Amino acid sequence: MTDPTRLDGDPGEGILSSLEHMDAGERAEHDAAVASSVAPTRVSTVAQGETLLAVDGLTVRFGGLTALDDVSFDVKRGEILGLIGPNGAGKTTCFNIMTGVYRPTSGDILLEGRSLSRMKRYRIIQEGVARTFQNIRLFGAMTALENVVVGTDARHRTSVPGALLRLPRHHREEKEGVEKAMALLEFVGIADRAADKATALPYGYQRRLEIARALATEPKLLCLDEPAAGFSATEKDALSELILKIRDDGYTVVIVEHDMRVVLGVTDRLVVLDFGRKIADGHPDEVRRDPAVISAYLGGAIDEATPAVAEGDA
Amino acid sequence: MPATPQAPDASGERVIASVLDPAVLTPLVVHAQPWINFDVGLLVDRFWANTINGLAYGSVYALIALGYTLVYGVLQLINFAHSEIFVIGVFATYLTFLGLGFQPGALPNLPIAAIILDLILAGVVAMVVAGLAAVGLERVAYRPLRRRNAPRLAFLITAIGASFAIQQVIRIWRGSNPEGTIRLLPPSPVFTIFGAPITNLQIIIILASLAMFVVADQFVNRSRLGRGIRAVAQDPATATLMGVNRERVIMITFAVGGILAGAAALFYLMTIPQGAVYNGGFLLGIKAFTAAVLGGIGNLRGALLGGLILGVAENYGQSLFGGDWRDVVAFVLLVLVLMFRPTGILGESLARSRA
Amino acid sequence: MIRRRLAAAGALAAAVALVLSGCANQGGGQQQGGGPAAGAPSQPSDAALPAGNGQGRCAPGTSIGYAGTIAGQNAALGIAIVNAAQLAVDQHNAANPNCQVTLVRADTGGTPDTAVGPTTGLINNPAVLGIVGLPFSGESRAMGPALNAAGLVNITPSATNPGLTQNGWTNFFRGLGNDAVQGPAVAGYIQNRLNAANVCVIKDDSDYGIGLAGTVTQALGPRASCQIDVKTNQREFSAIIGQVQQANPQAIFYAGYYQEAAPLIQQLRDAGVQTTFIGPDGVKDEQYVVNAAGSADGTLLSCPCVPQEGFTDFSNAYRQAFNVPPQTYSAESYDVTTILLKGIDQGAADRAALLNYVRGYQGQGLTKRFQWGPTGELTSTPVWMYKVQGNQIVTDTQIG
Amino acid sequence: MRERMHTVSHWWNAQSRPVQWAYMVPVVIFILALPVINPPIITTEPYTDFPISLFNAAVFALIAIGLNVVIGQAGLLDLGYVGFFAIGAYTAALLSSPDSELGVRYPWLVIVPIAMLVTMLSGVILGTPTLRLRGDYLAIVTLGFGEIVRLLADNVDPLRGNRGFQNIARPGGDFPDGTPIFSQTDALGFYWLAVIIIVIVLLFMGNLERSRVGRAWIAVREDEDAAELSGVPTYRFKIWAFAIGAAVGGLSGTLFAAQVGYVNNQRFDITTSTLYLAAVVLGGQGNKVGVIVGAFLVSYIPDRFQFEPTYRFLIFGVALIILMIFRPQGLLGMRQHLLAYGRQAYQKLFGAGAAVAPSGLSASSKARGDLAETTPDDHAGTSPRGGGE
Repeated sequence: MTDPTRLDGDPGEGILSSLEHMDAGERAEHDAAVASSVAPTRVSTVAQGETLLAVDGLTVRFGGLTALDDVSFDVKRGEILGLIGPNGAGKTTCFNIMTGVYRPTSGDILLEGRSLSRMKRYRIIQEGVARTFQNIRLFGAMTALENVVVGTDARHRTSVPGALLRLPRHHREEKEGVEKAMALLEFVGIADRAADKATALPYGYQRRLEIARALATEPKLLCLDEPAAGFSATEKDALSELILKIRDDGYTVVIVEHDMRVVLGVTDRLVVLDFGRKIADGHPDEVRRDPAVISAYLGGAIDEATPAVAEGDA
Repeated sequence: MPATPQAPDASGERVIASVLDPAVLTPLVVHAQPWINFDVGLLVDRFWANTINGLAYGSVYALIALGYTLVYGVLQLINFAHSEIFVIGVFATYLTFLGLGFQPGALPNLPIAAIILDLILAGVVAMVVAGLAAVGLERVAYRPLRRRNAPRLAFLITAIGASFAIQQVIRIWRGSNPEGTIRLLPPSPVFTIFGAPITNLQIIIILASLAMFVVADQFVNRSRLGRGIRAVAQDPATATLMGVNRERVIMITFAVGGILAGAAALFYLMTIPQGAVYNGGFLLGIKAFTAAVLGGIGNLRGALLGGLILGVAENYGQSLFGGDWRDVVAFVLLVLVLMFRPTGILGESLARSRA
Repeated sequence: MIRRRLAAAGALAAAVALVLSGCANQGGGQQQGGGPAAGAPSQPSDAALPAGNGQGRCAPGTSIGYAGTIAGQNAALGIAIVNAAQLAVDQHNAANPNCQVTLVRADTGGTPDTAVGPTTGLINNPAVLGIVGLPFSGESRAMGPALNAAGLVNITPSATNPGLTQNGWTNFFRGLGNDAVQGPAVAGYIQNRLNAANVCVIKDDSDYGIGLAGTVTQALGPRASCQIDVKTNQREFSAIIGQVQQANPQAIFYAGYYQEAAPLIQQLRDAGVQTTFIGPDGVKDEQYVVNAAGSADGTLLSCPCVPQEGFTDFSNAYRQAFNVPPQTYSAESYDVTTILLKGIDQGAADRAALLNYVRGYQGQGLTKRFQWGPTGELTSTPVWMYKVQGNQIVTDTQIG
Repeated sequence: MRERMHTVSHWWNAQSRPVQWAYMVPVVIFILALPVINPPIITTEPYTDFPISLFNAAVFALIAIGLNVVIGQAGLLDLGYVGFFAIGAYTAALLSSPDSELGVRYPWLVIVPIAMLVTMLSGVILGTPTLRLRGDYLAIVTLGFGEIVRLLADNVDPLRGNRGFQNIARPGGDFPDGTPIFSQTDALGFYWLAVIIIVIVLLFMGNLERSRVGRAWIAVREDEDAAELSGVPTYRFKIWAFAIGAAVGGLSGTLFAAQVGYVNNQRFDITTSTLYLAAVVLGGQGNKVGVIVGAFLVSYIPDRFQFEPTYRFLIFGVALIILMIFRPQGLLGMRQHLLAYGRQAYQKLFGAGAAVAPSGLSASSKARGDLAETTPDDHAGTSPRGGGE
């Protein structure tokens, strides 16, 4: 079967309608084709299961407040790592450092051995760390498809003169980008609203669209910031399924999430932060039983009311 | 170049010092040698006189800048027509002078108490008229847009339209020549600081402006209405939920801005009695807006500081480079300050000004 | 409730102010008018007036145009000109039942780019036989080639840049002396009569100010020891005053207009600078005296124009028609409009004829004797010095 | 009214691009013929020359197209755009006027690329330090830049201040009857040239819009942080927006200078800058056709009321307020196509018959998984701005 998302040829009745008439086998074949066309193509210097991202002695201070205090952990290629902790523990700060929103006071972050902490933000994304946002931040005036194509542009090289004069590279990349974006929309399950403005999408679609946009940059590491926030139980299950599907497609995922069902359902390993310090790191089942973690979460219930200084997004 | 003498206003002066730093200016000056003066001697000689004059003139900038900053704080709107509110204030002052029987060209021969009373009366009329005009402007040009949830730039365009309209109405009504000069109080030196004479006018204007500023600052920070203003500035949605009447707050904000512009109008006309002309607000408005941004727009104290710094810096710049570089100095100063402090010198918002 | 009361009080105050101001304004106006100062030459008895002999005949619809600013920036100067032109046309039409001339107004906005459309409108209007304008040198430069190509006679009542007559235009005439005439005369006066060895030349950024300051500075040579620049619309001069105080000159020449000169002289005098202050025709205006509010006394004013205080008929008629006294260049505009009207009255029925008429014109006007050389400059331009005395502009002496 | 406009835009979007272009041809021909037809009521004559008025409107439109890149697409509030226009005009003056100290007389066609390059460079020079500023701070800095450019023209001797430059080069060529095509008083040639330039610039702008460049600009406008964290080099693309906007401003400056034949320091003030802004916002920022309509109105209204000079700017000011109150989103709403292969992609997804207008209305009634029912047809061409910011 040909790749379903190629633009060439007669559109006919369209992909979405033709899906209707497929039997289960054809459907599985179609889905596999979609999955393979969104799988990462970048060569990684790191083998499966080896350290992809190393967080090394990370310390962040805002004025007198220490948001992260000498935090170190690794992310292995191909795993789903959960980053958890009570409110104000420094999870989002950690994400913000990983994606260059803040700069660390000391310590470093290394992706495949290369330091990210001095890199410009967009360079970090191009290097391979993509993220979604706790409070959804889509480009409201763009369609869903266009939003995802913006993600693919991170890997494109068309220059401004090239776009102005429509040089061959522009055509090639435009085509590739759109094809990839269509596949991604199908992959995350929102292709039916591809032509809608992002702001017009239902909430769940917007979350999935953010994931599709992040995946479009072909990340070596995908960071999901509370992707299940505001979801119903069914939606959470569907999301867990999607996260696993993403990992199975060859991506490495770090997830910050409060919902323990999602966390325990998908992660291979957990890192627990409390008051900016790492208090546990290991398999979810071990971590659950860790007394330090239990006491942190009990305390966390009390701390719920304290302002989460470091949790803000930008 | 001799060291810039130490000035009391530390934070402000530091900025000026960096602007006047020869290392910053040398390339510019060397390059521009044929067209630009560089008279350090004059700058030093006139330092104190320039400072005093600059503070007095800067007070007028500051009072107008407060209007920009208040409206900006509450609505995130550059009220481009604010300069026209100021002009309305100038004409209100002038017409009150005429109404009180003063004649253009002649110097009044009245006891000082009567003159001060007349000035206060004119100031009150100007403040009331400008305040009402500001509220009227808000009703006509902004409120309909707010009702329609217009994008921010739409407000800018109605502001420009209103600015044109007000200017033209004044021109058609009063003609395009400046009004004949009415001067109630000629300046006379009262004492000197480091050889720089300080006139009665300058003392009145600086003190009265500071008083106006303190009143406005206290109003915004201490009164119940002021709390409403700050609440709306911080978070309009929550403020509305908490029972703050947003429309009323906006109206009051415009009124306060207009009243301050009215006071500025009186002080301006006292300093520059030839200033009553239909397009006289344009440059002042731009400068005042610049001052507001310089200090940190949305911040009352920033507006005051920005106005004073701009007034002083313009005078230094004029002495240093020549009169035709005055406005260039103002804008270059702005660019330089924003380069190093991207949200102005004080850089807070109205909402957090007392945090 | 409070709001309503406040609004009412405000409206009342505004209304009172309005009524009072209306009265006061009229009062002020009459007072300013005054009579001619003693010793001023009276209106030339042989001055050409727009009414003519009442025997003018012309085709219905015959028009002359005014091209210049009416509503844009610097509109004041344009309005002083267009009003005087309108007055001349109205007087002409009242006296000549068989020749009703229309004044077509084209608002150029005073800037070169906005001048193109309206002026071209005049050029393309075949009824327009001649043009009064354009007031500013910039727009005159921009439109000169087109007006010349159209053969449309064009008399400017106010553009004084010497370069305008050096473009080879055959249709361009200047209704007043240019800067090159006035500058040396003023310099001579400063040198010989005032014996000032040390002169500050202050100029604004207008074409007029720059040109005039240039000729004066050149003629003064090393005596022009300090040069100071101000901006159009500037009203605050404290830093300028500092420069003057440091230079400590024996005379100050200001090249610019009265709008800036009035606050400048006031602030100079306030600061205790009592140096002799000399201004050009752009400053020689009743408004200068009024706006300087007492500080103008003793100011010397040069002008390439015959003393004007005696033109009471013109001044009164102007004041009656427009409620303000005539201003800078009003009289020049009145004179040049009169010349165009005379040409039409005497049978010039197309552009070429009117152009020819103006080219050969010789005659006395209110402001001076009009006769043009081949380039369009007046053949003789007397320069007079005036001075402000007791809040009146009085004639001092002829200086060139 | 609104409904009808949406039907029209829906129909329009359903047409293929070549068909759209085919429809555009007669429109462009009509626009070109306008000064020749000289329609009554619309004409500004006899008070001001109609072709010149149209030429000025066309220059205004070109400026608005350039400014739209900066404001409408990249969302950067530029209040000093007139500075670029001035730099373009002065470059033309310096390179071709006999008054210039450079002493060269280049033909207009040589001047145009040089002027565009110079303005582009000045856009980069202005943008490099300032584009790190956000929102209104950028606005005031650009306003300052515009003023600085004007004041330099005032103060720097070789730029001749108010005296200005005469006899600036025009393009050559004669009509069959021997009169020059490009002259000051017969603006027909210049008007046609301006319209053709607008069409070409629009084509290029369309190319940019449907590329990563256009998407980067819109992304910056919508959410700058999110854009950067999605891999958009925001700063670089903002500078590009400034540079490209500036180049178009410079191009219009040369066109203006050539037609008037004279440049001095008047007309490059803040008021002019705000009028440019008014053109963009009035027409509908982010909509290329919209800004052209806006520019036409802003330039045309004062000309049309030339017969009443005393009141024309009052009328203009009141008209601005009224138009803005009744169409706060601009006369035509924001509208953009950001994908070079968007049409094909949407058709591939939804079938050959699908219209491909990006839509804004949420089809909330539709079940989320209901693939078969959901084609963009159902809700295409609705509210242009989506659900808000």
